[in-house]
Amino acid sequence: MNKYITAYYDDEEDLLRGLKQIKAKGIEVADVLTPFPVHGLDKALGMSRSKLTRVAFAGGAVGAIIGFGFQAWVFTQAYPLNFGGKPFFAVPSFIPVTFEMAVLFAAFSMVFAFLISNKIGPGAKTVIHDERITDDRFLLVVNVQDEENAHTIEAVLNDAGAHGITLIKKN
Amino acid sequence: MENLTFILKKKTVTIFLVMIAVGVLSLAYGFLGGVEVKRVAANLLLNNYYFLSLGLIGLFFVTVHTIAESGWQTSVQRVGEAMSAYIPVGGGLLLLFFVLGGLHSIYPWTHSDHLDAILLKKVAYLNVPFFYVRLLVFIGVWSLLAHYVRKASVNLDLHGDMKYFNKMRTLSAIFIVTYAVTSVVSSWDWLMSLDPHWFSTLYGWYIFSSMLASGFAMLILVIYVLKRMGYLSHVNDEHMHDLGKYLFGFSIFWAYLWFSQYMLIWYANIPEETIYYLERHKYFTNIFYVNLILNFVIPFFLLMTRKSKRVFTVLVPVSVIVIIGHWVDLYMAIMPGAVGGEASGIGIVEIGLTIGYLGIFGLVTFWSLTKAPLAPKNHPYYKESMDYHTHY
Amino acid sequence: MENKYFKSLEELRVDPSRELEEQSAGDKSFILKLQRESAALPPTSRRDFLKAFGFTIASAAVASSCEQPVRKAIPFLIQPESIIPGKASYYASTFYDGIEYSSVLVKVRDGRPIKIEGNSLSSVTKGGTNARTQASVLNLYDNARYKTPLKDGSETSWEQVDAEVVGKLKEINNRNGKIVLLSSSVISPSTTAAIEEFAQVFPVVQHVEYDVISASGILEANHASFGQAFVPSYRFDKADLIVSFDADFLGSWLSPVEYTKQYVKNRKLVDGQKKMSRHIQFEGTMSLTGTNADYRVQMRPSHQKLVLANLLNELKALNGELKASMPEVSQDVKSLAAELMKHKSASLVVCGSNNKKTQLLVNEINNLLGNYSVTIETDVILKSRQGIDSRMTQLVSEMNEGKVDALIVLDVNPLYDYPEVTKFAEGLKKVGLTVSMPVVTDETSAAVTYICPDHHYLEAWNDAEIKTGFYSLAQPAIRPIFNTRAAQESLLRWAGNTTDFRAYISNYWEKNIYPKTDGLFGFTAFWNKCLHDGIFESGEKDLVPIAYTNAASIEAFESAKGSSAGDVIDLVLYSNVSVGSGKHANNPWLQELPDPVTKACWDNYIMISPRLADELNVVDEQLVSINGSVTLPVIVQPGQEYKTVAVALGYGRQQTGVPANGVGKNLYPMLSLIEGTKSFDVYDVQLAVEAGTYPLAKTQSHHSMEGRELIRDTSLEAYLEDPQSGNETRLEVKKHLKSLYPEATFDGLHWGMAIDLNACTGCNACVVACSSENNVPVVGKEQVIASREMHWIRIDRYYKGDPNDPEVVRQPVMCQHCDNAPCENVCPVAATTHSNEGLNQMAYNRCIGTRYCANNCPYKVRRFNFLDYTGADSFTGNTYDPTDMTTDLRRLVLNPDVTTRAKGVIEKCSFCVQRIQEKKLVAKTEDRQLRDGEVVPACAQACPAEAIVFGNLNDKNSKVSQYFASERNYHLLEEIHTLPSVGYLTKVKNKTV
Amino acid sequence: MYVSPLREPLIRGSKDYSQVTKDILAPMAGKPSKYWYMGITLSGAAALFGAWATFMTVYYGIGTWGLNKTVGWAWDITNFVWWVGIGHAGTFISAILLLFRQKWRTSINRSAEAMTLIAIACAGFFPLIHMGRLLLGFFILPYPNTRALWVNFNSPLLWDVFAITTYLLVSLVFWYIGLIPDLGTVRDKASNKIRKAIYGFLSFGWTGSAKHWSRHETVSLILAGLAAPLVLSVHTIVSFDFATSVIPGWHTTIFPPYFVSGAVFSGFAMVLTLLIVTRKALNLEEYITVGHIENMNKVIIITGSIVGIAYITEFFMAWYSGVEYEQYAFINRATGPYAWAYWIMMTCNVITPQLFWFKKIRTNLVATFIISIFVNIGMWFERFVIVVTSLHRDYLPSSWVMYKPTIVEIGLYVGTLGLFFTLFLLFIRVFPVIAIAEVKSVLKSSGDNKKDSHHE
Repeated sequence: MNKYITAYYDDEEDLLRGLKQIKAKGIEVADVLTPFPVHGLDKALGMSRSKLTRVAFAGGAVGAIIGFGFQAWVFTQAYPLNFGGKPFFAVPSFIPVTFEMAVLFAAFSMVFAFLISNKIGPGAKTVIHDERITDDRFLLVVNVQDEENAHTIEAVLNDAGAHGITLIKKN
Repeated sequence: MENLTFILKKKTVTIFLVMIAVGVLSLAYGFLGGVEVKRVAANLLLNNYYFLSLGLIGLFFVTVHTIAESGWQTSVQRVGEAMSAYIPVGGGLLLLFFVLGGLHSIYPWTHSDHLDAILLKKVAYLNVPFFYVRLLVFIGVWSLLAHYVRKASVNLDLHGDMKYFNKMRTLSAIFIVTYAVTSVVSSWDWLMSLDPHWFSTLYGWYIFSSMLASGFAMLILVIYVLKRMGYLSHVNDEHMHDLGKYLFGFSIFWAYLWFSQYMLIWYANIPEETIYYLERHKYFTNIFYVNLILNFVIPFFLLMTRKSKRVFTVLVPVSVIVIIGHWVDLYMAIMPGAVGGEASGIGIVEIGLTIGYLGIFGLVTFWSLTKAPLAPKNHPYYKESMDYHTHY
Repeated sequence: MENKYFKSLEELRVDPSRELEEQSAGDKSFILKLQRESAALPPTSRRDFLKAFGFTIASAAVASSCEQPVRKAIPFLIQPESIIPGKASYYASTFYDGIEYSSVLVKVRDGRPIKIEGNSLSSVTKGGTNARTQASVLNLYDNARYKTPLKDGSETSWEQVDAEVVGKLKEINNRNGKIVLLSSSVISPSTTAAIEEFAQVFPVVQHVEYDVISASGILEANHASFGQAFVPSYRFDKADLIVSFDADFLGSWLSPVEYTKQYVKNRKLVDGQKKMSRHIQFEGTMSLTGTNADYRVQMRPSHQKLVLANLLNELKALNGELKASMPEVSQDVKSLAAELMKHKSASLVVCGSNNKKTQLLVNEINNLLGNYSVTIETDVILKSRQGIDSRMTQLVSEMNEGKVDALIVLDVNPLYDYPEVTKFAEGLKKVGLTVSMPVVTDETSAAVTYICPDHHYLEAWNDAEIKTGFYSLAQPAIRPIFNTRAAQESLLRWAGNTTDFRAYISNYWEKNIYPKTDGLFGFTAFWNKCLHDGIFESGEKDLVPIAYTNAASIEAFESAKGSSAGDVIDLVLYSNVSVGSGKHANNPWLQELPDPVTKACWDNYIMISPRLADELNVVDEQLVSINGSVTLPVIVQPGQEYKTVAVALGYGRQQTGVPANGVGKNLYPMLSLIEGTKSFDVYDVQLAVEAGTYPLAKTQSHHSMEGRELIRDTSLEAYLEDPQSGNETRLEVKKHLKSLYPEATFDGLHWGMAIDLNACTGCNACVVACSSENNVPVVGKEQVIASREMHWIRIDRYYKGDPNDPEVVRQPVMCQHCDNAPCENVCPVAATTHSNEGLNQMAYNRCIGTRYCANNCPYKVRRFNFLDYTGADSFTGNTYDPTDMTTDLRRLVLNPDVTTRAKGVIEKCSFCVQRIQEKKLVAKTEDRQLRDGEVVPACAQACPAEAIVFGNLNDKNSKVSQYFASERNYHLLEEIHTLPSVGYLTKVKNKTV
Repeated sequence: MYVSPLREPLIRGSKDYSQVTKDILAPMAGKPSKYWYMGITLSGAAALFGAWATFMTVYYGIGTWGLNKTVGWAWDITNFVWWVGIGHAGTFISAILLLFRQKWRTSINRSAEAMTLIAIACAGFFPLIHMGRLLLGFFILPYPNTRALWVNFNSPLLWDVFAITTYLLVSLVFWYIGLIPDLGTVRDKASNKIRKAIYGFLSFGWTGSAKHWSRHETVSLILAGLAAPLVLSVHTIVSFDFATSVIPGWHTTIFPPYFVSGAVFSGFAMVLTLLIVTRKALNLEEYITVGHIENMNKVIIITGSIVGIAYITEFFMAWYSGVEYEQYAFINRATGPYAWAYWIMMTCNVITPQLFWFKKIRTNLVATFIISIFVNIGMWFERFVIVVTSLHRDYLPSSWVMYKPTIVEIGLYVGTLGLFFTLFLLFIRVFPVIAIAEVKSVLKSSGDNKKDSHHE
C-alpha cells in the first residue's frame, strides 16, 4: 500500500514559509507542484542542480565533430572537387555547418534528455492531482508510511498553514 | 560593514611607479639600444591605443547599463568610472605621441612624396591636418563626456536627486551615440590607415569587440584586486557571474567578427583585401594562431560552465589571458603595417612599454577610486543590485 | 587531326559488281543485299534517310531531355556502311545564296548535317565564314520549306508539273512568245550550261539576272572604263591605306568574308608583324566597317559624289593638274589626298554607291593612285554580282506591257524585294505561265501558278566559280528531306534532258574544267580530289577587252563639279550581318543575332544621330515615319552623321515561316530607282514623329565603359614604341596578384583562349557558330526584351569619346573559365566545378537553378533557362518556343554531342568541351600527344578574322601561350583575382595621336 | 527579488494568478469575433493568390518572373531575407533578453516566437521557390546517392540550408518547451472532453512538479544560450550569401553584424505591428503595456542606429577603398535608376526610428504603429537595394540591365504575407498568446500590486 498526503497553498510566499516549517519538523516533502517556477523552491527542497547542461555540451561536441568530420571527409577523401581553386581542406568554409550541427545536436539531445528525465512526452500518462495547480495553487505532496505518521504530517501541515489536506491511497 | 572609501596605499603607488619606471627605461632602451624607431613608435601607439580603449570601455560599461535601465551593475559602477578617468590622460599621451613624430614615423600616407595612385584618391581624408582635427575632436569629446558622466554619478550619490539620475541617462545616451561613431572612425584613423591601401568595413566593429572583451577583463581584474585589498565586499558571486558571462560572450563575439572578416576575405580572395592577411600569415604565423587561442579557445572552454564564472580562480587567469590576448590582437593589427614583418618582434621594448602603460593606467584608475565612495548607495537601483540572484 | 573529308553518300555506294561476290558470303552479305535491294526500289531511295531521320528524331529527343523517357527509338536493323553512330563525317561543299559565297565543310552526324565550318583549302574564303553561312544549316530544316511541287497552291506530282509546264513552254516557244528566266547572279558554270541548254531548246528564253543587293554601279562604271561590266578583285591585304566611302566591306559589301580575311591579315600585330594598314572610312551611317576604321569621317550620302570629286580634284592638283573650282566640302579631303599620294600603288579606294557616275570617280581616283593591277585586280573578277538593275526594270515594264508569256523564277523573290513591288505584282498577273523554284516559302512563289521546289544547297549537287578560276563543288550531305528537285534538273528535264544533275556537273567538269589541269591522273582522280577538297583553283585569268580609259570618269567629274552639298535628310538602306537581304529571314538564329553596332535584334529600326534626335525630341523606341509611308521605332545611334538616317533591309517578310513573318518593316519599296538602277541611298526624306513607342529587343543597353579598363587600346605609334602601351595597368595588377591559398596547378592540359581584339571585327559569325554547335536555344523577341538571350558568346560593344562621333571598341566575351571562379564556389549542389584541365564545367543534370553562380559571375556569361525553351522539361505543355525551334524538323539540327538544357538550368560556354574530348580520343587512339591547334572551338573555327586562338597553356610553344606571353595580353577584371583562362590582346589603331 | 520602485509595472491592474490565467486564456475560448473572420478571409485570399503564383512558377518556370541574365535574384531573395530578418525578433526576445534578464520579455515572447516560426516558414518558402528546378531541390541535401556525389560545403546557400533548418527546429523546440506548462493550463481549464484530450496530448503530461520546473528552467536557459549565437549565425550566414561573392555592393565584411542588427530591427518592427493590434483585439492591454512597447522602441532605436552607421560605413569605405567598381556601386545606389529605393530605405530605416528618441513618440501607440510599418517597408527596401541594385550594374557595363517584377512575383510575396497572417490568426485561437507561467512568475515582483515589503 502506498499513501501520500496532498495539501495546497494559495501563495508562493506562504508555500516557502510553510516549507521551512515542515522541513524543520523533519518531514520530507516528496514534491511540490506549482503553476510557475517558484524562485528559491529548489533550494528549499534541497534539489541538486540539473545535469542537463552536460548533456547539451556532449551533444554539441558530437554535433561539431560529426559536422566538421563529415565535411572534411567529403572534401578530402570521398569526392575531392576543385571549387574555384579553393583548397580541398577548406576550414573556413566548414565552420558555419559545424556550428549549426553543434547547436542542433546540443539542443535536441538536451531536450530529449529533459523529456526522458521528467518522464513526460507526447501522450505521457501522469497524475493530475488538482486542476488548479496549473492555475493558482501550490500543491505539496508528502509520502506517508502509516496511519500514525499520516496524522503527524497532517498536523504539521495544518500548522504550516496549508489548506485542503487530503490523504490519498494508491494501489 | 563594508569599507566604502578606497584609500590608495603608498605601497600600491610605489608598485605603479616602478612599473612606469620600467616603461620609461624600456623607452630609453628603445631609442638608444638600436631598436628601429618605427618599432618603438608602433609600440607606443599600441599601448596608447590599448589603454585608452580600456578606459573608454570602462565608460562604456557605465553608460550602456545606465541607458539600459539596468540595476545590478551599480555595485561595480565605480570601477568603470575609475577606468574612464584614464581617458583624458591616455588621450593626452596619444596626442603627444602623434605630435612628437609618431604620426610621421609609421603612417605611410603622411609621406606626401610617396603617394601612389590609390593613396592620392584618399588624400581628402588621409591628410595630416584633418587627421589632427578628428583626433582632437575624439579625445576632447570623450574626455568631456567622461568627466560629466562621472560628475553626475558622484552628484547622484551625494545628493540622491533624481535630476542627476536623469542627467546621467542623457549623458550616457550622448556618449553611446558618439562612441558608436567615434570608436569606428578612430580605429580607421589610428590603426587601419597603417595599411593605407587596405580597407574593411567591419574593421571598426572588430577592433571595438576586441577592446570590449579586454575592457571587461580589465574590469574583472580591478574588482579582483580591490576585493583582495578588502574592498567591494558587496560585490558577490552573482555580479561576478554576470561579468564572467560578459567576458565569455564578448570573447565569442570577438571570434565571430574575426571569423566573419577573415572568412569573407579568404573566400573572395581579392588581392586588394587578402594582402592584409598574407602579410600576417607570412611573418606572424604563430602569433596569428596564438591570437585565436588566447582570445577565443581559452575563454570559450574555461568560462563555459556556470561555476567558472563565479570563482576568481578561473575568472582571473582567464581575464589576464584575455588582456594579453587582445594586446596580441592589436599587435597583429599594428605591426605588419607600421613596422613590417621582418623588423617586428617581441622584446624588451614591447614588454617594458606595456608594463609602463599598465602602471600609468593603474595609477590613474586607483587614484580615481579614492575620489568617491565605492558603493553608490544613493543610486536608485543600488538596492536592486544588492538583492541580486541568478539562479542559473 | 585534320577533318576527314568524305565524298557524298552516293559516291560511297558499293560498286554493284562486288555484290555478286558477296552473295555467297553467308548471312551477313544476305543482309547487306537486302539493304541494297531495298535501297534500289524507286520510291525508297529516301528510306535510308528516313531511317536516319527516325533515329535522329529519337536521339534528338534523348539528347534534349534530361530525365524524360525515350518516347520513340528506331534502331538500325542494318547498319549503313558510311554511318558510324556517334561519329561525325565532314563533306566539302559550297554555300552560295545568290549574294554571298563561302567554301564550306558540312559536319554530318548520324545522317544529318548539323554544322557548317569554313573550308580552309579555299583561297577565296580561307576557312572563313560569316553569320549567314554558319546559320545556313538551319535553313535546311526550315518548317516553311516547300515539301512537294504545287500547282495553284495545291499539291501535285512532278510528272504532272513537268507535263503541264513543258506543254505551255512549247506552246509559247512555238508562237514566238517570250519566256524569261529570272535568277540572281549565276556563278555555277554547270548551271549556266544547263540554262544555255534550256535556252537552246526554247530559243525564246531570256535570262535576266536580278541581284537584290546589286552592284550595277560598279558593273556599269567598269563597262565604261574597261569595256566590260565586271566586279574586280579587291585586294585589301595589299593596301597600306584603305579608304572606303560607304562600302561596308567587312559586313555586307560584295564579298565580306574574303575581304575580312585580307583586311585582318594586314592588321594583325602578332607573330612579329609590325606593319598595319590604315583604314579611313567615310560614311553617313554607322556600319560594321566604319566602327573598325582607324579614322571614321562622317559624310552624308548625298554629299558623297561631291566629296569624291573634291578628292579627285585634290589628287589631280597633286599630280600637277590644274585644280578645278567646285563647291567645297566640310571633310578634309586635302590631307586625305596627300596621304593617298604617299601610298601610291599601295592604297585602295572603294565605294559602296550603286551609282555609275560615282563609281567612275572612284575608278579615276584608283587609276590616278596607280592601284589597278596592285590592289584592284581586273583579270580576276568576282562573279556574284552580274545583274544590271536596268534589265530588271525593263523586264518589269515588259511584263506590264504584257510582252512576257512565261516567267520562271529561280529562287529570287522580287515580290518582296523589288522596289516597285506593286508594279511587279501587276506585271506578274499579265504573265501567262508563272513558275517558281524556291526552297522556302516566299512572297513571289505565293503568286505563281507552279511551284517546283528546289533542294536546299546541302541536299544538292552544284558547282561554282566565285572568281575567275576559283571553282568549287557542292555535294549533298543528306538525301533530300522533301519531295524537291534541283532547279537545274527541272530546267534540263523541261528541255528534254533527263540526266541527273550530278552526272551533268561531272560531265561538264570533265569537258570544261578538267582540261585546265595538267591531266596527269585522269578525270576520276581529279573529280574525287575536287569533291574531297571542295575546290579547284585553275589560276586562269579573265582579260578585260580594253585598258583603262578615263573619258567616262572625266565626264562624271565634270558633272559632279556642278552638284552641291544639300542640307537634307538622307536615308541609307543597308543590309546587316544577320538577315542580310531578307532571303534568310526565316532563320531564328539570324533573327536573334544582335546587330554588331546597335546590339538590337528581331526588328529593323531607324538609326538616327543624337543631334537629330534632340531636334526631333525623340528617344529610343519612339515611332517615327519616313516620308509618311513607313513607321518604325528609332535608335539613337552615336556616330551617325547629323542628317543621315539608316534602316536595315531584309525585314518585313509576310509570306514565309513563323520567325520571320511580320518582323520589322519591308524597306525595299523605299529604294529609289534612278534611271532603272537601284539606289540604296535615298536623298531628302521627311521624318515625322508618330504617336507611340515600340519596344526593341536589345542585348546591350549601356554603351559606356564607365572609365573601366575593360577594352584596352593604343595607337600603332605608341605600340611600336612600347608594346605594353595601353596595357600598362597589367604590370601593376600582376604585382599584386596574390592568393591566400596555393593556386591550383594543372598537369597535362590547361586550356586557354586568346582573343586578338585587333583582329576581331565584330561580325558575329562566332555567335551563330556557337549556337549551332552547342544547341543554344532561341528565345524570341519578348525574351530578348526581357534580357534573357541565351548566347554563350557575346560581343560587347562600347563607345568612347564624343557621343556624336565616338570611337567604337568591341570585345567578344564568353565564359572566362577562371581558375579561381567565383561561380564555382557558391553552387550548393556542386553542379559547376573546375576540371583538371582548367575548364569551368557545368553538370546540367545536377543543376537546380539557384542562379547563384550567375549572380556571382563578374563577367555575366552564365545563362539561365527561364522557361522551357527546348521542350526538354519534365512538364508537358509548357514549352516556350515562339520561333518554332522545337518542331521535329528543326530539332534535326541539334548537335547530339551537346545536351539540350531543360527549364531551370544554368548553361554557359564550355570551351566546346565535346570537341576537346573528341580530339583527345583521337589522339589517344593514335597514341600521341594532342597537337597545338588540333582542338578548335566553334567560335574560333568560324572566325573569318582568326581572332580567336585556343590551346594548351601548359605547352609554352602553343600559339595561345605565345599570345598570353605577349605584352598586349591582359585578362578581363584581372585585379579581382579570378584567374581567367581567356586573354585579350589590346586593340591597336593605326591612328596618329 | 527586489525591484526598484522607479520601474514601471509590467502587468497592470490588480490581478491574482487565477485572473491571469483567465485573461490570457480568454481569446481561445468562445467563438471568434467577426473581425477574426474578416481577417482570416483576407489573409486566406492573399495566400491563395500566392498558391496561384507558386503554380505558375513551378509549371512555367522562373521566366514568369522579371529576372534576367544579369539580375538573377530580386524579389525572391529580397523576400527571403526580409522574412528571415523578421524571424529574428522572437528568438532574440526569448533568448537574448532572457540572458540579459529583461523581465519585460515575458509578456511578448510567446507571440514573438510564434511569429518567428511563421516568418521562418515564409522565409524558407523563397529559397525553395527560387530554384529553377524545385522538384530536384533535394539535391541540396547531403544524402548518399548513386553517383557518390555530395554537396558543396563551400556554398553559402548550403550553409543557409543548415542554418535555416537548425534555426527553425531549435526555435520550434524552444517555443514548444516554453509552451508545455501553458498547455497544461489550457488542458486543465478545458471544459470539453475532446479539447482536454488534445491539450492533454500536447502538454506532454505536464504536472508542474518542482523538479520538472527546475529542469525546465535549465533547459530554457541553455536553449537560450544556444539560440542566442544561433540567431546571430542565421542572419550572418544569410549575409554570407552576398558577402562571400565578388560583386561590388555584396562583398563587404561588415555584412554579418549589420545584417543581424537589421534583422532584429525589422523583427521588432513586425512584433510591434502585430502586438499593437493584438493587445487591443484580445484585450491584453494590461499585459502588453505601453512600457513593453516603449522598451521595444528602444531596441528599434539602437538597432536602427547600428544599421544607419553600417550604411554610412559602407558608403564611406566604398569611397575610401579607391576601387572604382565599389565606388560606382554606391554612387549608383544613391543616384542611379533605383535611387528611389535607396532613399526609401534611408528614410524609413535611418531617419524614422530616430523619432523614438522622443518619449512622447515612443509611448504613443499610433505613432509606434506607423513607424513600425515604415521600418518594415524600409527593411524590405534595404534587401531590395542590396540584391537588385548591386546586381543590375556590376562589373561589365555591357550587361547592365533593369529589373521589374511581374504579377507572379508580387503574388508570391503577397501570398507569404497571407500565409503569415493566416497562421498567426490561427495561433491566437489555438495557443495562449502570452506565456502564462512566466507572467505569473513576475507578477509579484513587477505587477501593479507588487508587495514592496517583500524580501526586505
